[in-house]
Amino acid sequence: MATARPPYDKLVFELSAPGRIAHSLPECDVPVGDAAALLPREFLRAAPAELPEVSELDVVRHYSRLSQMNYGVDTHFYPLGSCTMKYNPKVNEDMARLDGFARLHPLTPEAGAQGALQLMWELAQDLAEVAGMDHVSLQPAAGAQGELAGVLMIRAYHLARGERRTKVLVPDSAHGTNPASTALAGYEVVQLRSNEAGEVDLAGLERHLDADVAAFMITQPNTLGMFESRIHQITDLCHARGVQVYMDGANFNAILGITRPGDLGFDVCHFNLHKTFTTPHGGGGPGAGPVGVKAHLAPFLPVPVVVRDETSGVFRLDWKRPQSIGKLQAFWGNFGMLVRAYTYIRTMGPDGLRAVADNAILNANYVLARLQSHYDRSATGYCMHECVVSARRQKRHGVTAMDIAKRLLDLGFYAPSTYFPLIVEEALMIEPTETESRETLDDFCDAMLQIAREAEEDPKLIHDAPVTTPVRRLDQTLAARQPRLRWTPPR
Amino acid sequence: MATARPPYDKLVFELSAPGRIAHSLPECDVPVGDAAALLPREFLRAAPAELPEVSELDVVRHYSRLSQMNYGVDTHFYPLGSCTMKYNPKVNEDMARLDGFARLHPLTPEAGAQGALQLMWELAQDLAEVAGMDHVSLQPAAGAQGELAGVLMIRAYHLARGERRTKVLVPDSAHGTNPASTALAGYEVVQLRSNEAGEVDLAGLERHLDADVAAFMITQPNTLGMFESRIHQITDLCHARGVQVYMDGANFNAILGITRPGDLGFDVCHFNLHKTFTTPHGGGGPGAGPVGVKAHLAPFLPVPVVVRDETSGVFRLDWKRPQSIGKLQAFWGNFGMLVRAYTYIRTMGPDGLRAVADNAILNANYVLARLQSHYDRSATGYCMHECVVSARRQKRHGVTAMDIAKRLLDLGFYAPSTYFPLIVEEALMIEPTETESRETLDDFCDAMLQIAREAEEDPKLIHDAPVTTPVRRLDQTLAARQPRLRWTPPR
Amino acid sequence: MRYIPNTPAQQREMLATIGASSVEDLLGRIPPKARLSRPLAVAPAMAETDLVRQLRAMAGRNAHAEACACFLGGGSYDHAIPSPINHLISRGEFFTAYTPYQPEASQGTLRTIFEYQTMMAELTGMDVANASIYDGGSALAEAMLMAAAVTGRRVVAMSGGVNPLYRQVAETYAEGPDVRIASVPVGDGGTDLDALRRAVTEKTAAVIVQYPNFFGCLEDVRTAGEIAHAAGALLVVAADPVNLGLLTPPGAMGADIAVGEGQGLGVPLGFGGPNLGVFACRMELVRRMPGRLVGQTVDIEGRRGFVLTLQTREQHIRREKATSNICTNVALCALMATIYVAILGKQGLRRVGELSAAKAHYAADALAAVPGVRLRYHAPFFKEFTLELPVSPDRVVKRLLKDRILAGIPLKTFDRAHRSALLVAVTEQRTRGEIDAYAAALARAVA
Amino acid sequence: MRYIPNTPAQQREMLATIGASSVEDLLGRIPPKARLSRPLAVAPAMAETDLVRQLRAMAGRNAHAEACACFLGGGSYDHAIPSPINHLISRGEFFTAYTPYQPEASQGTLRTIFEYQTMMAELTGMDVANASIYDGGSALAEAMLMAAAVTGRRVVAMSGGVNPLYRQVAETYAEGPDVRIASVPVGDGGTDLDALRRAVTEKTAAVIVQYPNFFGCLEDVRTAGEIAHAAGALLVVAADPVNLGLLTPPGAMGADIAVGEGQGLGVPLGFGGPNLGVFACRMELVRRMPGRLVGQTVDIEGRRGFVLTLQTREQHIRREKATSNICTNVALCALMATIYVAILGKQGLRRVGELSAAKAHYAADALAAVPGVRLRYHAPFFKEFTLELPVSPDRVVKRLLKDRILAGIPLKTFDRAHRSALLVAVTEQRTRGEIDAYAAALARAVA
Ligand SMILES: Cc1ncc(COP(=O)(O)O)c(C=O)c1O
Ligand SMILES: Cc1ncc(COP(=O)(O)O)c(C=O)c1O
Repeated sequence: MATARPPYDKLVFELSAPGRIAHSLPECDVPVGDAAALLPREFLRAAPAELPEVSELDVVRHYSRLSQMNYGVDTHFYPLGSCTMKYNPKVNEDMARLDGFARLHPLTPEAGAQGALQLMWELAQDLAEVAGMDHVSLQPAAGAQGELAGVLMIRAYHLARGERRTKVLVPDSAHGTNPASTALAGYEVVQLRSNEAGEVDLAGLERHLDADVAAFMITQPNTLGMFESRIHQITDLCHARGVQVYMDGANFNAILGITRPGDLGFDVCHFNLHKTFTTPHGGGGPGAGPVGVKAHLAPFLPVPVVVRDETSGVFRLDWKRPQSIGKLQAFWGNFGMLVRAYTYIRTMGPDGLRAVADNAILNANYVLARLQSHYDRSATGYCMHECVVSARRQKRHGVTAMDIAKRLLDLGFYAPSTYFPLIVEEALMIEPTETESRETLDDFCDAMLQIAREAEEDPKLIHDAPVTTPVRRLDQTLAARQPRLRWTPPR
Repeated sequence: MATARPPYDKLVFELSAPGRIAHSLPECDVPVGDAAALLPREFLRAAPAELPEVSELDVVRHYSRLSQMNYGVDTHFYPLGSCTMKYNPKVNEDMARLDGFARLHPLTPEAGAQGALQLMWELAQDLAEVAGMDHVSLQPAAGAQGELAGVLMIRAYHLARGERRTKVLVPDSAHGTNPASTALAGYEVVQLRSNEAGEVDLAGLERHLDADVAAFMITQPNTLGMFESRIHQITDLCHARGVQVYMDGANFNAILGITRPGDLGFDVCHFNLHKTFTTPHGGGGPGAGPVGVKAHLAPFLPVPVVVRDETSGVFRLDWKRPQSIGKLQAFWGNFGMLVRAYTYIRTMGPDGLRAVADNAILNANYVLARLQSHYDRSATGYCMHECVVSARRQKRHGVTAMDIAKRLLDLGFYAPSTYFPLIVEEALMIEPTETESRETLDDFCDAMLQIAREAEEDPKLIHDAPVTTPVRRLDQTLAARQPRLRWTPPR
Repeated sequence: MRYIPNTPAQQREMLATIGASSVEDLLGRIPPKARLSRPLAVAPAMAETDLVRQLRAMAGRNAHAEACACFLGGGSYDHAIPSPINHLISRGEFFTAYTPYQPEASQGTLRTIFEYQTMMAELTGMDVANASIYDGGSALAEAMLMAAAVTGRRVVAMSGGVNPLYRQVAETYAEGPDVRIASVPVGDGGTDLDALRRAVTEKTAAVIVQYPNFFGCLEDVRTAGEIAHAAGALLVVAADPVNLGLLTPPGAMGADIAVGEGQGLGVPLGFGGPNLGVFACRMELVRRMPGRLVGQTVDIEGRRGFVLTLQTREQHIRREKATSNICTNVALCALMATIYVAILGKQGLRRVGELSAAKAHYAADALAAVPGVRLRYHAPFFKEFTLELPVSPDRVVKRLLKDRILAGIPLKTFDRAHRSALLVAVTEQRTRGEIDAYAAALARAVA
Repeated sequence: MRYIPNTPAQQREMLATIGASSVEDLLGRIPPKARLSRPLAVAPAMAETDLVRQLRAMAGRNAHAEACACFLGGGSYDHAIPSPINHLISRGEFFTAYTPYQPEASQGTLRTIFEYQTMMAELTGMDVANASIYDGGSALAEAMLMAAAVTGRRVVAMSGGVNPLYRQVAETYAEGPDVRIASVPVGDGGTDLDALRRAVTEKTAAVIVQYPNFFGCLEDVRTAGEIAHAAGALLVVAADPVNLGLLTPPGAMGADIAVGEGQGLGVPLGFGGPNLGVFACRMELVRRMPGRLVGQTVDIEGRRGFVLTLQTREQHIRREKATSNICTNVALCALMATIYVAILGKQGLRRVGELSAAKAHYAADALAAVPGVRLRYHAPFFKEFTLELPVSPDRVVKRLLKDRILAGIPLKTFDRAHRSALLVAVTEQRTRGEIDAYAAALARAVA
C-alpha cells in the first residue's frame, strides 16, 4: 500500500563547487579603497570561512527536497499534545510580510512607527481582556521567557514589600520550563506531588505553603488536559499566605472565552501566541510569550511599555519605569508574531474565539471517547482541549508509547507527545485542536485502534516502524556518545 | 534503498461536508434587497452547483499533499527536450506579484498604466534585438499562438501584394503545433522529408518551392538539436521564390547572443518566454509567445501595438493599424509572464544571455558525450542545446524509450521527451539547460548508463518501473475507451 | 552568474570529456557570416537590489486596484482573491512542472486539472470541460471554429452583446478557416431576437451570445438557443463562471458549448494576462473539443490514477488535422481557479454573486441619481451596467483618476455609437463608502 | 468559521459518541462562578478583505526601509535579503512543523539546523554552535550565566562598548543567579583596557566585549582575552555574524563563547523581532551550553540521519537543573540564516562586508565633512560609526524623516553623556545617491 520514493541525502556543503555563486551584489559605487585599505590588517580574516559555493538552483532544489522530509500541519495531522498544532492561516503570513511591518527598523523614531505601536497596544489590550488581567507585556520571546518575566515580577513584588521569599512550588506534572524558569529567577523549586487524579493535592499544597514561598506555578487546564476544578480554593489558599499564583498559559486554547485566569484568581499568566493564536512553529520557533499581570504587579513590567497618550492618541514607548524588571530581549518583542496573532484575533472576534475553545474541547473528548476502549485513560471525567492516555496495556506486549508514535508516522500522522507529563506511565498526550475535521480525527483514531490490535497480534510490525520515512529509527546513543555537531569535509 | 511514503488518494470533493466553509466574505453593506428581489427568477439557479464544502485547512493540506505527487524543476532534474526546463528565478515571482503589476486592470486609462506600458515597450525592443527583427508583438499567449500570428501576417502580406498562395512547407521533424497552426491559418500543409542527417533536404525543398508556397516554417536549431548549417541557402532559396521563412523559436536558448534569426534571413520568428526566458511552466502553462517580424510585415502586426511618443516620452496603445491581422486574445498579452521575462533579461544582461547559450550547448554536448557509448545518436557532430538519442539498441532487449523514461522516475529524475521528433526511432530528447550543474548531469548520465546495463541484464526491473511514484503505470486505453472526465459522487 | 552553476574549471573538464578545446569548437556548424560579432545591445546586467528598486518604481507608477477603487470590468474583474491561493500555487512542485506527460510523476497536476474540469462542468452546467484555453477571447474563437467543424457550416451569428474584444479575436481566428461572422444588433440591452431570427439560416453553424452580455445585461439565452437549434445550429454561450454560482448555467438554457473568461476565479488582474479560458461542451461533442483533457483510470495495481486522454484530438498526435493548435495552455491559472472554487465552495460562490449584484444595483441607483446621468438600458443587469453621461466619459475617467477612482470603461473606443457610454462594474470588494465617493465625484465631474 | 471545520451536524454526532448532549456538558468541572458570563470584549470578527485593508493602512503609517533610506543599526541592520529565502522558508513542511521531536519525520528541519550549526561555527571560528537562542541580547545574557556556571564565579566585567540594550537584558538575567556586572568604560571608541585590567579579578567569571562594538568601533579583542584568561575568566565576544565573512572571527582572538545577533543574515528587520540569537563555544564547554543541539548519527539501516542530542542539558529532561530554561527558540530565523549563508556563500558574505565597510567609510567622510559635524571617535570602525552633532540629534532625525531618510540613532536615550551623538549604520544596500542626499539634508538640518 505504501509507495517508495528515491532518497535524498545531501548537505548543502556537499553541493559546493569552488567559485560557484548564488548571490547577486551591487558593484561598489563609492570611491574608497577596498576593505584592506580601510581596516587594520589584524581585523581581516586570514582565511575565508568555509562556506558553501552553490548556485541559486542548487539552493532552491536542496531546501525544497529537505522540506519534503518533514511532516508539518500543512501536510499532516499533528496531534502533538501541549503544542496546539493548529492551522496557521495564510493571511497572517501576508500581513506579517507587508513592507510597513517586515521592513520596519525597531529604532525608527516613534513618529514613524505609529502603525506598529498601535498594533502592539491593541494586541496587549485584547490579550489582557482574554486573560482577565490588567496589563500585558508583549516582550517575551516565548513561553519560557514569559515564565521568567512573570516569576521575576513576582520576585520584584515581594522585594518591594520587603519580603525575601526563597521558594516556588511547582507540581510534578509541570512542563520542564516551569522549574527551569523558576530556578533561573533565583528560586528554590519545590516539587508538589499531584494527587491520584493528577490534580493539585490541596492538603499537600497547604503543607508546603510556608512563609518562604513566593509563588505557586500551575498549568490550567493541567498537563493531563484536565481543568483544576478546585482552582479557587487553590488561589485563595495561596493568597491567604501572601503567595502569588502563576498560570502557565500553554493550554489557553481550552478556555478562550469560557473562563479567564484573572477571574480564577491568578496574579500572572503567560500566553504562547504560537499555540493559541496561530503563529507558526517554524520547526521549533520563533514564538511569542506575552505575559499578563494584575495591577499590583504592573510597576514591575518589562521596559519599554507601549502607551497611548489619551489626548493626542499618539503611541510611544514608555521607558521611565523605575521598578521594572528590565528587558528580556534587545527590542520590543517578536513583532512579526504579534502581527499574526493580531490578524487572527481580528479574524475570529469574540464568538470565533469562544468557538475555538468549544471545538478544541469537543475534538479532544471525541478522540478520548473513541480510544478509551483500547488505551488506558490518565484521568476520569471529561478532558479539556487534549487528552493523555497511557500505553500501559500495549507495554505488556512490549509495545511502548514511543513504538506507537513511530508506527503512526507510517500510517500518515505525526505523533502525539510521548512521556509527558512525567506522572503518567507510557504517556501519549493527544491534542487534536479545533482546526481538524471529524473525518481526520476518525482516520487517526482508526489508526490508533489498528495499532492497539497490531500490538497484540503483530508487535514486530510496530517495532520495525517507521519504514515509510526518509530514514528509519535513529541511534540516539551514538549521537550523544560521539557528538558530531557540525559537518566536516571528508578527508 | 528507496523508502516508501503513505499514499494519499483524495479529490477535494471527497473532503466535503455539508455546511463547512473555507471562505470569508464581507457582510452586505448596501441597503438593497437580495438577489432574488433584484433579478428575474429565470436567471437564478434552480439548484446550487455541486461544489466542495471544505475548511481552509482542508484546502491547504489537500493541495500541499497533491503538490508532493509532482516532480518539478524546483525538486528534480527535468531534462524534457524542447521544453527548456531551466530554473525559474524566485525574484521574477516577487516582481510579477507587485501590486502595481498584479493588481492592474487591463483597461486602466493609459495615463495610469505608464509603468506597465513602458515595461512592455522595453521588452519588445529587447526581444527584437535578441532576434535581429524589426518589430515584436507581445500579444500571443504561447508559442502556438505566436505561430498562428506569424503565419497570418505572412498570409496578409501576400494578400496585400495580390498573391493568393495556398501552401506552407513544414519539415517532418517539426513540432505538432507547426502544421496545426499553419492549417488553422488556412494553409495546406506540405510535409518536407528531412535528409538522413535530419536536416532540411535542399533539393527536396527546391522541388517543392512552387508559386503556391506562401512560407517555409522550420525550427532552428532543429528538433534534433542540430543547427541547420545551410540556413542561408535555405532562406535565399525561399526569398528568391517570394516565399517567407518562419523560424520556430522554441530552441532559442541555443543561440542567444550567438546568432539571430533576422541575420539568418528569417522573416518571422516566435519566442517561448516560458522556455528561453525563465517564466514558469506551471504544470502546462501559462506561457507567452511573442512574435518578431521584419519591417515588411510590420503593417500586419496584431493590435494594439505599444508605442512611445518620442517627444513626450508617453507610452500608449496604438489601435489604428488598418492592415493588422487583429487580436489574438482579449487583452495585451500574458503580462505577468512579460514581467518575469523582463526581470530575467535585466538580470542577465548581454554577457549573461550569451553565457546561457554557451552553457546550454556545453551541457548538452557533455551529456551526449557521456551517453553515446550506450545509446545511438540521431545525428553526427556537435549538438546545440539538446541532444536526441535513440533507444534502438535497448529496444532489442524489449526496452523502449518509454520504459527508460519510467525507470528514470524511480532513479530520481524526470524523463526526457520521448518519441519526438517523429523521424527518430525510439527517440529520447534530452535538454539539460544551462542551469544544471555538472554534478547533476553526471548523476543523470550514470543513471542512463545503469539503465542501459539493466536493459541487458534485468529488463524486468525496467518494465516494472516506476515503483517509487504515488501510482505505477497507468491504463491509458481504459482512460480513452471509457472517458471519465469529471468526478461524480458515489451513488 | 547565479543561474549558471558550472565554474570555468568544470567547463574545462567537460570540454575535455567532449573532446573539444572550447565552446567555440562546438559552434562549428554555424556559418561565420551568421555569427553575431558584437554583444547584444540590451541593458547591462543589474544586481538584484538595483533591479528590484527599478521595478518597484515602474510598478509604483501604475494606478492599480490596491491604490484605487476599481469599477473596471469589461472582461476582467476585481473579485477578492483568498490568501491561500498564492501560497499553494507557488509550491515549486506545481509551479515548475511541465505538462503532465509522465503521469506517474505528475499526479498532483493531473488531479487538480480533473478537479478543475469537474468544477467548470458544474458551474457551466455542461457535461465536460477541458483543461483550459488561453483566455475568454480565444475560447470563444475556438468554440466558433468547433461549431463550424461540427456542423460543417461556415457562418456564425454573433450577438452585438458579445465583448467586442472577444469578437476581434474571433475575427482573427475566422480568417484562415474562412468563417463569416454575421452581426446581430443589441436592442434595449439585450440581443435583438427578431434580428437574430432573420440572421439565422441553414448555413448558420452557431449562434453566439454572451450572458450577462458586454453591457452587463442578462440575455434571453433560451430563446436564442431555440432559434439556433431550429436551424440546426449550435448555441455557444460566453459566461463569466464567477457569476454562475448564482445564475442559471448555460447548460440549463440550451448551450451546446459554453466558454468564458475565468479570471474572476482567483486569477490576478495582471494587466489582462495571463487569464483563464474556460471551455465546456456536451459529451457528444467531446472528440471535437480543443485543448487537453484529463481522465480517470487505474494503475497496474488497480489504484485510481489520472492521465491526459483523448489526445488524438491534439496537435502533437494529429498535427494539421488537430482540433486546435493549442499546446501550452494556462494550467496554473486553472489551478488558481480550482483552489478558488474549493475555498468559496457551494455557498461562497453564490454569495459572491449575491454581493456583487446587490452592490452593483446600489451603485447603479447612486450613479444614475446624479443629475444628467442615466442608465443606458432597461434590461435587467447583474454586476455590471452601462451609464449614459452628459459629458465625455474620457474626461470623467481622467478626472476621477485623480480621486483614485477607476470610474469605468468609456465605450467609444469600441464603437463610436457609444460615444457617451461608460461601462461600470461592481464586485463584492467594493464598499458602500467607495460607491458613495464615486457618486459624489461623478456629480462634481458632470456638474 | 473557515478555521473550524466541524459542522453543527458533525458536532452533534461527535457529542453522541462522547455521550454528552452539548459542549456545555463537557465543561462541568469548571466552577460556575469562574465562568465568563459575557462574550469577550474584543473587536467583532472582520471579513478577510476588510481586515487586510485595515492592516495595510496600519502598515502604511510606518516609515519602513522600503520607503526610506535606512541608516539605522544598533543591533538590527538593513542588509539585502535574497529572494529565494522567503519562498523556501514558507514551504509548509518547514513552516508548520514543531521542534523535531520525531526525527524520522523531521529530517528536513534537523538537516537545516545541522547546516546552520556548521555555518555559525565557521563564521565565529568556534568549535560548536547551538540551534539558536531568542536574540543577540538573550544570547549574551545566557553566555554570561554559562560563564558563571563554568567558572563558579559571580562577577562579569562588561565593556561599555556592549550594546546597552543587550546589557539591560543581561542585567535582567543576572538578577536571579545574583551575578554582578562590573562596567568597563570605553575610551576613544574602544574598551579602556587599563580599566579592564583593574576590573578583572580572581572573582571574574567572564570578560564581555562586543566586536565591532556598539559605537561601530573595532575592539582589541585579543588583549581583552589575555586579560580574561590571565585571571581564569572566560572571554565572551558578541559579534554580528554578517561581518564575520570578512572580519577575523572571535574564535581566532581567544573567545571561549561567541554570541551575536544574526538578524542581518536574511532575517527581516520586523520592528526588532523575531531575531536570531547566535551562540557558539569551545567544545570543552558544550555540556554547559544552553539551547538545542543537532547531531549526526545513523539509522538502523546505517543511513546517515540527524537527531536532537545532548538533551540532558535541557529543561524537558533536567528541569530546574537545566543549563537554560529555553524551549521554543527561533528555528525558522536560523533557517533564513542558513539559506542566506548558502546563497551568499564563501565569496558573497565577504563581499557584503567589503561593500558595507566601503560605503560606511564613504558616508563617514561625507557626513563628517558637514560643517559642525565630526566623527566622535578615532578608533577604526566597520559598517557603523558615531557622529557628534552641533544640534540635537533628535531634531535632526525628525527633520530628515521628512526627507524619507532614517538618519541614525540618537544615543542620548541610552546615556545622557552621549547627548549629541548619533549612531549611523551603512549596509551594502545604501547607494552613493542616498548617502550624498543624506549629507546634503544633514547640512541643511545643522545649518
Ligand atoms: C505546558 C507548557 N509550558 C511551557 C512551555 C514552554 O513554552 P515555549 O516553548 O514557548 O517556551 C510549553 C511548550 O511546549 C508547554 O507545553
Ligand atoms: C519546437 C516547439 N515548437 C512549438 C512549441 C509550442 O509552444 P507552446 O507550447 O508555447 O505553444 C513547442 C512547445 O513544446 C516546441 O517544443
